[in-house]
Amino acid sequence: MHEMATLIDDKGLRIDGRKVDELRPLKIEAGLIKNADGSAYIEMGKNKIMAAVYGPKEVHPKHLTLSERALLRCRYHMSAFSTDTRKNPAPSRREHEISKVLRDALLPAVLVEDYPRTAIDVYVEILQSDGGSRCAGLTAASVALADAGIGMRDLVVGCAAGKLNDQVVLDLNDTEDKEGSADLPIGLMPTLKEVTLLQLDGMLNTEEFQRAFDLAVEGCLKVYQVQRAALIKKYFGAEEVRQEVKQ
Amino acid sequence: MHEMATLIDDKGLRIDGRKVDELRPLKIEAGLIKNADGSAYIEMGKNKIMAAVYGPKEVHPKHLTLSERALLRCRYHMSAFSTDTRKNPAPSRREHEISKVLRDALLPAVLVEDYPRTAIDVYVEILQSDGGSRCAGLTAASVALADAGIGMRDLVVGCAAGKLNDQVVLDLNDTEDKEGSADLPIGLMPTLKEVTLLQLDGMLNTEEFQRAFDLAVEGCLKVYQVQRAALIKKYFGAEEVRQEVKQ
Amino acid sequence: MHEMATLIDDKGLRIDGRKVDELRPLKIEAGLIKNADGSAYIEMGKNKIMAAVYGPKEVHPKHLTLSERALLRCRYHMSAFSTDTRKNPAPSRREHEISKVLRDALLPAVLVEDYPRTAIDVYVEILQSDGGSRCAGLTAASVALADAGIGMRDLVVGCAAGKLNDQVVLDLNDTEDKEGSADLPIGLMPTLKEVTLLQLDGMLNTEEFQRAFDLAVEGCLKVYQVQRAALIKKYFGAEEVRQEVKQ
Amino acid sequence: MVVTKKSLLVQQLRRTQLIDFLSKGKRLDGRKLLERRPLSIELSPIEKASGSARVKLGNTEVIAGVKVELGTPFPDTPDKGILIVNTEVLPLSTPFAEPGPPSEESIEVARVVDRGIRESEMVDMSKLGLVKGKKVQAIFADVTVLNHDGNLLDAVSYAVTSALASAKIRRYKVTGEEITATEEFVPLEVQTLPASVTIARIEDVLIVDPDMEEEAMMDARITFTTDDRGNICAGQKGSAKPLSFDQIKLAASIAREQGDAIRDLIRGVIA
Amino acid sequence: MVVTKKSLLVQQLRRTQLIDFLSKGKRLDGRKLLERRPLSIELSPIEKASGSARVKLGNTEVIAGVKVELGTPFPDTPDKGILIVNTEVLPLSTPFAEPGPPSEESIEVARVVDRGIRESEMVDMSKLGLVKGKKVQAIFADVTVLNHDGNLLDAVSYAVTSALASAKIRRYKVTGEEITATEEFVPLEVQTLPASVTIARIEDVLIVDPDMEEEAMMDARITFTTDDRGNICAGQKGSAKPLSFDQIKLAASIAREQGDAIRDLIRGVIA
Amino acid sequence: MVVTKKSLLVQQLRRTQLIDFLSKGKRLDGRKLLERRPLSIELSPIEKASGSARVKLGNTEVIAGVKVELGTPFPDTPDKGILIVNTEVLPLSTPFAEPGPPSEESIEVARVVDRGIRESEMVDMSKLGLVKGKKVQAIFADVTVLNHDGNLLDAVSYAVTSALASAKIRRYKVTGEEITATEEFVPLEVQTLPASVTIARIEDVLIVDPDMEEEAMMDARITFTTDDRGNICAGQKGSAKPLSFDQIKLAASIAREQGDAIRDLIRGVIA
Repeated sequence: MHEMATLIDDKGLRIDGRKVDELRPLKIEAGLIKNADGSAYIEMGKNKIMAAVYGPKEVHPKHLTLSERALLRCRYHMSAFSTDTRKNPAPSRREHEISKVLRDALLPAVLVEDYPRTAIDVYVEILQSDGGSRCAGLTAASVALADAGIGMRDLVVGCAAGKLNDQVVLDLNDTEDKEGSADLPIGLMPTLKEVTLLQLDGMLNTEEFQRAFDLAVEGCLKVYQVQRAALIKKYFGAEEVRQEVKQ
Repeated sequence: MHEMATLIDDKGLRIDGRKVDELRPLKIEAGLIKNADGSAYIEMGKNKIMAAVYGPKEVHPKHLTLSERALLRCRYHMSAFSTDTRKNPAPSRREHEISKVLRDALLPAVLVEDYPRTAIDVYVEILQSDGGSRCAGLTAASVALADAGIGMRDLVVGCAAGKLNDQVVLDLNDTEDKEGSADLPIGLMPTLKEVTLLQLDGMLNTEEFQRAFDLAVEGCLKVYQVQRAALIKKYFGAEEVRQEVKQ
Repeated sequence: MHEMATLIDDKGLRIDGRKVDELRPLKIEAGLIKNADGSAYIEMGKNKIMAAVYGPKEVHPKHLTLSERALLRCRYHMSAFSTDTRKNPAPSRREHEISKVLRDALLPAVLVEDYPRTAIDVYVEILQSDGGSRCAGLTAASVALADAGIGMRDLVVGCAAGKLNDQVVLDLNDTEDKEGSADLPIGLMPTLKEVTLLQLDGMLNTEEFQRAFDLAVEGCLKVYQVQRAALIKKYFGAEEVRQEVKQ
Repeated sequence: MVVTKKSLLVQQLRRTQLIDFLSKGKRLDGRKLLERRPLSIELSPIEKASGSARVKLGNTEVIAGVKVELGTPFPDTPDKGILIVNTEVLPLSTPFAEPGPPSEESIEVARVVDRGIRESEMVDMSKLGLVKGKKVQAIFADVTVLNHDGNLLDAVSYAVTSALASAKIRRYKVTGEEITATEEFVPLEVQTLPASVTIARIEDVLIVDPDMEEEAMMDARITFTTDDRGNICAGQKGSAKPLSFDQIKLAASIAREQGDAIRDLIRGVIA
Repeated sequence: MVVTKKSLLVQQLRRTQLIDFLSKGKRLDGRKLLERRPLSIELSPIEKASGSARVKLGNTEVIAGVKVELGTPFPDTPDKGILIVNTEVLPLSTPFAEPGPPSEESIEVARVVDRGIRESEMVDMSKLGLVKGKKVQAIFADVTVLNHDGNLLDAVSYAVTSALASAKIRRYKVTGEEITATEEFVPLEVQTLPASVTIARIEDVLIVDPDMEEEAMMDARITFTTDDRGNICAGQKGSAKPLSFDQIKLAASIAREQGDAIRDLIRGVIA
Repeated sequence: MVVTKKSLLVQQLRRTQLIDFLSKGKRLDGRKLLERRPLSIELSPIEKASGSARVKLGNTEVIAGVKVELGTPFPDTPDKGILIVNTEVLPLSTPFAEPGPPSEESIEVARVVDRGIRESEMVDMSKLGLVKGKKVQAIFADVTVLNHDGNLLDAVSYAVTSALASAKIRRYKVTGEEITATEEFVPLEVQTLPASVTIARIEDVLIVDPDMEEEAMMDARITFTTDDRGNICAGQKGSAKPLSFDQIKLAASIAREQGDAIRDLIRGVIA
């Protein structure tokens, strides 16, 4: 990939005015889909994503039933209007891959062994896409699972780091993702400090990889604060959130 | 839609020479598909349509079985050679919609509660299409159901009215359907005087809607005479038909 | 089909130097796919084909189970890189037809009645295609079935004859198949002398058909020697093969 | 088709209760017979779309997004643009949907809404032609269903109408057969605001805007879409039982009247 | 694959009866061993098609319709037209078909009939070229099966041959690369009439034109398509059991002979 | 997802045995923890392809074939060629695959290998442009899996890299917008050799190149693809359990080191 000279200006600011280690504006809200057992809405930059969870419930088709644990299924899907040019609504190979990656990223956190012979379906719908939609979708999906009351070892948070003009930066937006030279999305269980998602797309040397990884972890921990606040707000009301955030 | 000046000439006649409240030539015959439990063939204008019924029979796949009534399924399908330019044989969205509308139009007439845990499959094949193929298909499907000996509250008849050059007319042919400004197909149970299908495609003011609706009902009642005659002919022979028609 | 003057030169030799009744170079090897219950690899001219057999095994989906015999399934498939211009990996109508024809050609030889309520799956993958891939695939599939230890009345061998410049010739290659005027692939149970596959594509008069048929049978019997040798080599080692071939 | 998970007995008891309520002119959620659920419209939630609207009709919630692309005209209308309405009932939105190709319900909803837009001539398609027979603007109005609590058809209708009425589309300069995209965006001109109103019959009672529970128990359903001048431009009967002549006429007049109220609401939002 | 619903015992009894009949030179429906079912051909039932034919072979009934469109030639035959045969075994036609993509049987029937038409050079494809490498006429012969009572392959063959032989196609004027459609329609020239004949083997007996019940009990099946001069232009063996060398040669000579009778019948109809 | 047919009890015993082996630094097949299975590469088994390679990694065996066609560039890269990696896990290759659309595993493998090729800039796509915005060379690297015994991802990576690095492609002459195919074939220039290395975690032990049995028992999997200069150009974590920070860093350094060994081997073969 070629890089535009202007991705980071001489003051160290990025095209949207952020510093290299700054997240985009972030907003998470739990419980918006009335029909679902759990749901969450996230805005992260221009990403607008809805996640919903149905389950634990009977498995259809039955032959997929697992006798010792829940079957966790995940579907990442983009609305036709979510991208700059219209997206064909049929799922692409990219959507199939991300669906798998998100399932693998949620599995370590969900206590699937507590729900044998059931299915837990996680839907992540990208209403508007920006860079990092899989990370934001992962963050939302984990809130939706918690909102559904499903037992979890830990939440899962997603955040990416990447490389622009040879600098390692946090949380790439769409333009940065396209023009930059690497993107490293990770998924983290923030309390357990374990990684459940990692992908890399781009070129990083040893040292850059190390720095990008550490920065993405830092980003995850920041996102985690907002994620917790959303759940506290849903279950304990606004007052507690303020207290929480102050602490 | 724009309208051609010539759809109704100064003598009040339409492009095929009909009066505004006149049906196209109509022919119905029952029992032509040997393998089917019931069948009917209809010609209405240039429409040539075969309907067949299989059932009541076991439900496949089994999980669709209804414990209190028959599962009525309907498939409206156009042969590749049925249209002016070749039609792709894979079912279009239009065919899917009409399949649903026809099923909903037949359901009120069929005594589905008399056949619990069974399936009744209705196939409507458009061999040649003209305006009003869904109405003609509905008329044929209901004859095929009767021919299959399936209990019914009433027959169902289909006929459309529409608007040409600001006049409300009966039973639009293909050109009239395309060039006219409204098409109102209805499905009627003629004895019970109840409506089981209604669609509207075009622009009608209150009074036009009223007149078009009444005219379509009248058309249905005319079609009903031919429909009855076809069943009488099949089951009682030609002599009775003549008597019947005279009365 | 038009014919190029040069398909057979004035010495009676074909474009690849063969005589009219000569097979292309042929090589068969059994047992290359480790995961399969039986497998075989064949090269016949430029054809490179892998066949594998899985079974007898449980039938999925269950409703296909046959109570008195094994369900024999066959899938002929071409790799995307197997043809001159890239082939779309989704199975074509041609592949569907050949899959059926190969299944019908293997069925008479397999003792399916010895394996009731099971499935036997035969996969034929065309890695590189030349004329006569269905015949070579059939030959390989029958070796793979034998390699899987499945009971058979006889092996099945495939070979084609055809017509070039009004001459009947054996075993057409790709160019000959395209430029020639007839292709007659047959499948033979060589010991029982019974025909399990026959297709004809092209124009043959009575006498030509007779000669082409006889020539194809001769070809099959030659291929059978190589087929037997491959199985003997696999099960008794190289020494026996040499003895066998000498006899 | 919607199937509830409740036992047969519970369903029958609930139906008895519903009929009792209806006979007293009330509904289970407290509405009057001809009362719609609260309708809220948020404009432009999707900045990347040319126009968009998020509609809540009670607990039914959908988002419509409009995208405009260059396309080839249909052979029989070489100088007209293209408009395609598409609806996806996501498995996200209801316990009853399955991933896979669009359901029968999705297709019906999209096609009826499409007819309302098209037949009302809301958008003057002849203004979307660029090079006759070769290039036109193609408008895609895609709808994502977020929560399906009944009467999807009306919610989708309001969302698509609002998204189109508030859309801004790129201007093109055409010289001969050459098309140049400008950076100027102009409002998509709309000639009328079609609005659909769905009426359900349960026994002999007509109610407006059935919710999911009422849909599961309704006998018949009829939808009429009307335009600014009170013309009916689309109609669709559905469900397993018939309607009488009088019920149809009554439904048409209810649809005309409530259509005006809905248009006023939409007009207020897009103003 | 055709499966009958009868119990195993009934099937075995029926098979015993059939073999007994065959040993006496008779068939269950009274035909002789090499006797075809009555064949009737109605020309042009579909006015909207360029050519069409409705064929009844006993109770097997199909309609073929020919449509001609402008298309792009295949890269390896830039100056030749295109001919595609397609068959749909509709669920309308048999208790055993299912809606969905074309079945194995549909594909086999269409491909064998297609080979017979193509290899016999019935239609001179080089006359259908318009602009080399760019535009040709594409002939679609689509077949709808109305009632499937066995031996679909022959019924489809006769329908397609009849529909093509009676087709009238539009003339085009070509000036350089410009193509102008005229309002003149000319008969599609045909060079021969291919006709397929299907022979079934049950035990050691060969019979012609098996009906559905015989197909369910047959051991092997072989089809040969012949042209006016008695050449064989397509062949296809099917079913689960083998054929001997002699059976194949006998079948080929039966097919040649009966092919002539069928051609006479078709010629009489299209005259 | 891979499912073994063994009973639960047998699986647990086998897992206990495996963990015991690993604790002693050994693996069930006798390998050391960080030892790959024997890798053999046969170049050009498919003469009809522009480049091809047959790779055996232990008992995992795949064939990659490269085809080059003329295509239209993507709108956002009008002067660059196209490269598409596609993998088919055939039912031929494993008792667990089913015919049908590409499985989740096929898609993941193809996409990760594709990213490694693309991000390493192995092929200079700008050299494959022909007429800006109109015509480019499109490279298809298709992979057929013959025997799946685990770690498909690495086997496919080595096969695609080898097939591309040994490919010869047709030269085109471009004059203005006219493209003429020459009969000259030139080696496809490659700028680096990307190589993926897959590491599995079973309990706390990292092993390289898991075979099918180890894959069935592994807790987590991570793949890194590196280039000639030791840069990491693609990464992918998989499987149902997490990895610690240290495990990730260790895996990255193992991948870099073993990547060099693999590149040496590939270089030796294509020399």
